[in-house]
Amino acid sequence: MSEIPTAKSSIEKELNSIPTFNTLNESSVFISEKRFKDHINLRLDISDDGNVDALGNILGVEVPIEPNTVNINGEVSVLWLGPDEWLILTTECYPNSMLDRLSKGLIGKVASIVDMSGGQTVINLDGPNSMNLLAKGCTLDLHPRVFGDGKCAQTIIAKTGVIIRKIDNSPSYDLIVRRSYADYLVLWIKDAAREYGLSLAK
Amino acid sequence: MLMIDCPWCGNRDESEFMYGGEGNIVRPQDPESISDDSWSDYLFMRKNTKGLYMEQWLHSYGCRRWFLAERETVSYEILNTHKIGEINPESKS
Amino acid sequence: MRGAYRLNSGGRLDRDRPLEFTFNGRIYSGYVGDTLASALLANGVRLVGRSFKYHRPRGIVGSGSEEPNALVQLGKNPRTSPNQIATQIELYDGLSASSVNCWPSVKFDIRSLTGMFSSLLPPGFYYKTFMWPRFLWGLYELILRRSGGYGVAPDMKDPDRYDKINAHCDVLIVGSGPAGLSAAVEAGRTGARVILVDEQAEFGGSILNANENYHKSHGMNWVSSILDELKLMPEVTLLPRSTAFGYYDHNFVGVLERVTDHSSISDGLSPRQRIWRVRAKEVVLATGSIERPLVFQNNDRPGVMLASSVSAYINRYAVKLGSSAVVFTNNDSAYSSVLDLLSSGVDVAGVIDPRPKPNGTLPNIVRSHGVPIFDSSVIVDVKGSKNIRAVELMNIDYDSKKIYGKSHKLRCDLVAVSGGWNPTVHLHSQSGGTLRYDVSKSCFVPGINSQNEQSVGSCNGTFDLKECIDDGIKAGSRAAYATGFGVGEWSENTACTDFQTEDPLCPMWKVPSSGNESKWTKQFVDFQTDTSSSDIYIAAREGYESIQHVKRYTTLGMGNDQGKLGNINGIGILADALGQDISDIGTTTFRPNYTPISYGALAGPDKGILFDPVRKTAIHEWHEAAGAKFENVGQWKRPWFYPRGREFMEEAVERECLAVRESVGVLDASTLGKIDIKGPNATDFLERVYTNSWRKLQVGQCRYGLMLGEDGMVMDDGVTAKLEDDHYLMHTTSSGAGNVMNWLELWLQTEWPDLNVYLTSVTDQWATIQINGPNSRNLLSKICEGIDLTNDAFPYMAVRRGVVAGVQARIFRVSFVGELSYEINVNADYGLHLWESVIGAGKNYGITPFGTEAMHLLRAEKGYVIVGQDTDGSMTPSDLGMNWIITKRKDDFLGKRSLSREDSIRTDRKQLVGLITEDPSTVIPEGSQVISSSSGSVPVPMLGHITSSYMSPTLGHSIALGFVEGGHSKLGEKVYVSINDSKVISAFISNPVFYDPQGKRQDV
Amino acid sequence: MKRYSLFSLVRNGINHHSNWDRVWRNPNPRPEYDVVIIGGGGHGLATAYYLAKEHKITKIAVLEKGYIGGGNTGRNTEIVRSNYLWDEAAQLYEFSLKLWQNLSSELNFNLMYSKKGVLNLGHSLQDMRDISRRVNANRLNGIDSELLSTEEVKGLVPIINTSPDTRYPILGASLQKRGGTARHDGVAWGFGRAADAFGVDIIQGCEVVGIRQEDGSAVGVDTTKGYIKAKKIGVAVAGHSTVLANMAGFRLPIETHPLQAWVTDPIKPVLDVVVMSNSVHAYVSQTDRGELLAGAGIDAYVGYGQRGSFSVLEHAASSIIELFPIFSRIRVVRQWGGIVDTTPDACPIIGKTPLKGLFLNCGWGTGGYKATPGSGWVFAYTIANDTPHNLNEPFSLERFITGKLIDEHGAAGVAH
Ligand SMILES: Cc1cc2nc3c(=O)[nH]c(=O)nc-3n(C[C@H](O)[C@H](O)[C@H](O)COP(=O)(O)OP(=O)(O)OC[C@H]3O[C@@H](n4cnc5c(N)ncnc54)[C@H](O)[C@@H]3O)c2cc1C
Ligand SMILES: NC(=O)c1ccc[n+]([C@@H]2O[C@H](COP(=O)([O-])OP(=O)(O)OC[C@H]3O[C@@H](n4cnc5c(N)ncnc54)[C@H](O)[C@@H]3O)[C@@H](O)[C@H]2O)c1
Ligand SMILES: Cc1cc2nc3c(=O)[nH]c(=O)nc-3n(C[C@H](O)[C@H](O)[C@H](O)COP(=O)(O)O)c2cc1C
Ligand SMILES: [Zn+2]
Repeated sequence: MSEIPTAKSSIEKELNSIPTFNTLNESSVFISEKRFKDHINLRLDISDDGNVDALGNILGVEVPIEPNTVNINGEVSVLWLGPDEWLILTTECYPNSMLDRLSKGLIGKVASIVDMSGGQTVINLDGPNSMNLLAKGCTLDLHPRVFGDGKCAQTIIAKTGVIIRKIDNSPSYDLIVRRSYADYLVLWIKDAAREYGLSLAK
Repeated sequence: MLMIDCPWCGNRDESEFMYGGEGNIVRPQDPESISDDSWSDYLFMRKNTKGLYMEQWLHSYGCRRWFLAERETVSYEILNTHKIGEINPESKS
Repeated sequence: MRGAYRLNSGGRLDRDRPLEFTFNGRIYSGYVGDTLASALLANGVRLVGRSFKYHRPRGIVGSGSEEPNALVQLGKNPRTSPNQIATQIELYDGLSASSVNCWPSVKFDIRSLTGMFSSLLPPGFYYKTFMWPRFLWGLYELILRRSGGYGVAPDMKDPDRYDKINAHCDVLIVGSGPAGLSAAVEAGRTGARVILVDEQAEFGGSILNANENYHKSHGMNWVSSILDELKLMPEVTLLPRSTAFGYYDHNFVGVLERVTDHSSISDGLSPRQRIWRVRAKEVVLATGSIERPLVFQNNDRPGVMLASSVSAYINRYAVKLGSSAVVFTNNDSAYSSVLDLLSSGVDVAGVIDPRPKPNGTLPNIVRSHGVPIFDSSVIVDVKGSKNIRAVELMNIDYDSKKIYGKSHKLRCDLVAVSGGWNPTVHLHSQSGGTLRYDVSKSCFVPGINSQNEQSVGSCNGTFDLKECIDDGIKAGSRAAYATGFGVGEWSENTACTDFQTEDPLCPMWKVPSSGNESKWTKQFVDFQTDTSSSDIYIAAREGYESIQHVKRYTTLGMGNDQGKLGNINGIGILADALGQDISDIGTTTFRPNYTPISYGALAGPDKGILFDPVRKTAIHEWHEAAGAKFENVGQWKRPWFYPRGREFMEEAVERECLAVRESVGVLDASTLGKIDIKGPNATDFLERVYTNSWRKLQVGQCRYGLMLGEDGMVMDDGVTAKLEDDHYLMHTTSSGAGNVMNWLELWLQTEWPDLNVYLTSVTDQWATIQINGPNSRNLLSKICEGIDLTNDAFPYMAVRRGVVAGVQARIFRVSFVGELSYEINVNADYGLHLWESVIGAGKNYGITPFGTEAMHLLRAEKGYVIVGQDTDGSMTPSDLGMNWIITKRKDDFLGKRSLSREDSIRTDRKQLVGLITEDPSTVIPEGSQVISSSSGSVPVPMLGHITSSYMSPTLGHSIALGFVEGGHSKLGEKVYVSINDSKVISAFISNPVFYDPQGKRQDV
Repeated sequence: MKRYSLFSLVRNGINHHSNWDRVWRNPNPRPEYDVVIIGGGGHGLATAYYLAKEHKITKIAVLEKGYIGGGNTGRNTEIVRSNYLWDEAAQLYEFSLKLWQNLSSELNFNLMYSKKGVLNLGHSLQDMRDISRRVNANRLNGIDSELLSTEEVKGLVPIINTSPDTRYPILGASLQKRGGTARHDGVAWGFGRAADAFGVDIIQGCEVVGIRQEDGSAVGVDTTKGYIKAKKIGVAVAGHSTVLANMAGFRLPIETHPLQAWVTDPIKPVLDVVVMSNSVHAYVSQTDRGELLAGAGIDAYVGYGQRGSFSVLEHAASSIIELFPIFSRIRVVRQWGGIVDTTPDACPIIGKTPLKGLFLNCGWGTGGYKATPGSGWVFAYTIANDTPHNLNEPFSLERFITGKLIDEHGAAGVAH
């Protein structure tokens, strides 16, 4: 019987063909894949206060009610996807299985807790031109006045459905993309970044 | 190039949405008891209004919610959008 | 280095940077700052092209995007571009261009002989001729086609890159003349996000062309100071060389930026052109106005130019345009060109003005220079062909608009004309705004807006400089305020305070001529399409009275300049022909593109590998390495078959099929749509969307379901597994997944809010691997932990959870190929690992990966349909012989009611059957039609058609699935399949299940 | 009607073409007509012409709210072909195609019907199955139609990209050689002129704003030029069909969608076949003047605005470059839109309506130009005889009740 294998990235190959530069090229965009531990799609009716509290207890953070925003507590991020739908991401540092915690914690509630960890990945773009690069394929207004930190949005970039998330006030964006489209998106990014330069972030 | 105000997500570009045709068409309560004629009316006949038209859209690349939009079909101006259930569908015979 | 007609000083040229370029094979020189047009003129080149219909010699008329004549073929293959406008081509070193539409050369063009037959070529002549004899039309057409077209397409792929970017702003300002700049700076100061675009290489608009003082210093100083301020504003984006080409709905404006067109080098990194897809809250249009030519006999001779362009060539490009000029104008503005001409050392032989006593500020200055003003006069003819020798004048009566008296000649080699100004209302009109004819200004001006947009400056009919600036300031402030910036107050106009007095213009759409107006075939209205005033009179007289009919009949305004110069004159002439007011005639429709936009730019990067996303499964790399041939399935790439060595497809597929039937084969089925269904009403939901019943399904069981559209036609199918009481996993077809998801959400959200069910697409989450064949259990048992695989414990159509190859898995015992089969789902991150483990464990069984082709064949042996291949949206379940899947127990499900319509219950509908050819080795081509007799004449009645057809390696004969009228009651009957006009294949109708009809093999 | 010919052209040249007859009169509406046709597009004008010519009805008016030929007739991409899948459709379009053959002579107006051939490309195995199915059906229906391999496509159109490495490689095509194009304006004008010569009143700038009925029958129309009585009324208003049906008090299975087309500036001949690709969504031909004329699919939403979204053009542009890489530097000069009347089965509705005396011709969607003569002919027959001709009988409004649709969506090749 084989050993428990390590998870395989869907874009490793495309990313590895991007050179890594040590020097910071002023216009360059930096790309990397971020591996998260959990990607969970959660559906729950929050008109029931009990549900909200229960969720808050499990997640350690309230679920965002405001559309297109993210609530974060340490290693746990909760992204608004719809009025009764959230994406929960936990980083590799997060010790527990959020999937288990949710399943157990919400027993008896009408909820849908779906593991998405293999179905999608996160591409991070960073650097002063990352916003311009995204604008080439994305119709959202990404100006910091409109799409500031703590914002997220489901949208379409270069014919690919993507969840964009602005992490902080630096020009850095997470793109959450379905695995089957991910290496196409990287190809597109490589092309769009031609005039700025693209480096693999270490 | 429409800019559509998703009742949940706000203004988004046309490319994020899927059109669902006339809105507020109510499925007959008991299809088996109605005539072919009435069934055909439900299935195929559309208001297709030149002017203000109530239609349904899906924010397919966004929050995945269906919603209603009232749009002027000559100027394409969208007067308002509504979450499903916010306004009462007109009852149909 | 400088051309012979280059002024020693002045202009906005960089005289330190000389350039060389080639035109029609000859080498010339110019400077950075030149356009191809200005450089040609500076070199004394006047003849640049030939006209479309008559091949008349043509020169440069304008200085911007309005230019109708100077079309050239620019650059060499593969970068050659046809029909580029010389006035818009910035000169670069090594530029090479040539005239289009002439042969053998622009100087001597054989087709100019057509001019001699112009009386045979009235508007629409082709509608009236070439009808007899009928068979010759093909030949006529060939000749017509040959004479059509200007430049040539490249004959290679375009090596350049094109880019697109989405931009959002509070205020978009189009045009950077005095009005646009004022608006931009005013809006910018509020902190609003501003984008300023101008199609020219430099900002400044008409100021670039004029020799005009603002307050006390030259206008360009004012421009520089404004630009300095704008550049410091972080929220302001400045886009020179950028044309707003289309104003679409919801304040979406398309802008084309020419990024590297002005240079000879392409670094391969920057795009050649970039489209900005601008979404603006407010738009300020400051697009200026375009001077109107005057229409008179031979007004198309090289050397007849717009007065404003004459000024532009002098002031901006330092070109001496001739030695002796006349200026023909019906308004005051062209008098400034007289001054410019004089300052450039050109003698002005006279100003010809139809007005009795022009007495404005400018005419009086001109008078003071001693230039003769021939008032109450018009030009009635131009002498000379490739060069002008003289013009012929006559007197005109201002009131009756009649010419009279004796004509006389005035020698000159340059004619500057001005018939007034047409506000550039294109974008306003495209946005849905109305137009209004302003009688006092003799032009169309913007009327009512339909989007958030304002027109300011001369595109709004404001021709006075001070007012242009005033309006710009106000508009900038208003626009910003409307988007939430500023306080709604505006600053004072400090740039310019003087008004000039002007006499009103004398409207003149064409110079009146004597006698029959349709005689005058050389009074050109639209230079590019060779539309003359006579064409319009003839059209009107023939009954083409609507301006739209006139446009289409005469081709007025249909060139690539879209009639920027000619249209309004044409409208005026039509008004005259019909005796109507110009305001009753109206304009033709202004539509995008304002100037032509290349397909390359429109496509942007979306070509080649980026044309459409390629979706890949987690196992894709393995398939590639194994040499699989791929098939497109929607956006997915799926292995089609895996040839070994030199195997042909048939051989590979046969091998793959036999492996499945005899031992074990493995298929990557990850592309199957998968929807997670959760909630207390999940079962009710399935009851409503599927035709069969789900109430009795136990946890751990699977069931096949058929989904119908409300029209009763089969829409999708797949197996759904019950994981828990309130939890199902639904499979859909690979290409139907997206549609099904939207469809289900539609019902849940709009019609059945009472159902408490959540849907989540998990297609990408699960890698799906199917192990098929008698050895699949043996294989699986080697790598599977925690599941009892015996038939009793894990029967057909059951689902289990366990660990496979060390990975958590869901295993479904379902089969699409009719063998003992397992479908294993694992987190896609481990998909490749599982696949490799399966392959490893299957070595002893000769495990064979198989592709979609073998899969299709194997399922056809079983008579299973593929939605989309065997169905086409017009088949009911009953047509498919699947009445068994329609439960009688349910009152309703989607599509049910349609099944009892008159047409749905006909017994002679086309029904799914199997077909077995009389000759077992003949394979019927898919898409063939089934007929009832082996001979007959057209139309031959068709009974149905073949949807799937293969040589079955297992059965040793060919099999086919198809539809035949009333087929279910025709089992055993002989039919024919038509192959071509002389060949049919005979076949017998059979049950569509060819293999293992009892389904024993999958149930072991 | 004085005849057009080379001879008449020469003769009129002598007096500078100032003595041509008017193409049509500009009459005021009479108070009453035997037949009023609403809609001065190709279909309406052809109907009037055949009513006069074949059925000897002469008191006819065609009412057009704008200028004749200003609707879809003057906005389409001119593709003429008859290679439809289902028998009913194939017969109707083939009947029409046969009429095209002789139409220029018959109308004495050169419609420039050009048999340059129409290619429908296939890009997937399923496309190819559908194409073969259609080609075979065409052949059995007596309609010329051929199945072409990739190499044959390349042979016919050397500038097309047949590389197997493209995202959606060309796997083959169908070719209808008798298909081609015909000059859009000429069709409206030719029928208009010929109808006028039979005494048909063509009344432009006359919008129908109401339909009057008495005892369940239509008796006349209210227009912007006053009330006009009519014994029979034929409606052929394409995108506006629902608006007219509303006036008459019944509903239609029609949605009106924007559909756009565009042209480039003229270049020397490079493409002498019409190339259509449904699955990459674009089609192109080159006109006699040299412009590349192209179009794509409809805008998804209902619209009466006679304009389409920019994104449709963008997508089509990338498809066109995929097919024809050498067009990248050719420039689009103008894009425009029409509004097309789509039905659930992509087939027209021609026949009687719930209102007696009112006849309907609509639902041609993206592809009715090619049917202009045939549609006019059968519609004239239907109006004159109060009963549909065999050819248009299957295209009744009834079919949406019985379910007997003629689903041309099924097999690629529906559009245009
Ligand atoms: C961009 C585009 C491309 C196309 N390409 C093709 C193609 O390649 N091949 C093909 O076969 N078909 C094509 N079509 C479809 C084809 O153009 C139409 O099906 C056909 O022209 C319809 O003709 P019609 O006479 O019915 O309608 P129209 O030509 O639209 O005529 C209807 C007329 O009715 C008038 N009208 C409307 N309401 C009223 C009223 N109340 N009172 C009076 N008059 C009224 C309108 O003004 C209009 O002139 C295309 C369509 C478009 C828009
Ligand atoms: N005396 C007269 O009769 C008369 C007549 C007309 C204009 N004028 C003078 O001309 C000036 C007009 O100033 P203004 O600011 O209104 O216009 P302008 O002509 O100075 O500037 C318009 C600018 O808009 C640009 N433009 C036009 N369409 C565009 C598009 N689609 N995309 C991008 N750029 C585009 C042009 O390239 C130009 O630079 C004033 O000085 C006025 O006095 C005088
Ligand atoms: C087959 C065809 C060819 C056309 N060719 C041209 C052309 O070469 N130049 C042009 O400006 N417009 C051309 N047009 C478009 C018309 O100018 C016009 O846009 C169209 O008929 C719609 O009318 P509208 O724009 O007035 O609404 C063409 C239209 C058609 C249908
Ligand atoms: Zn939304």
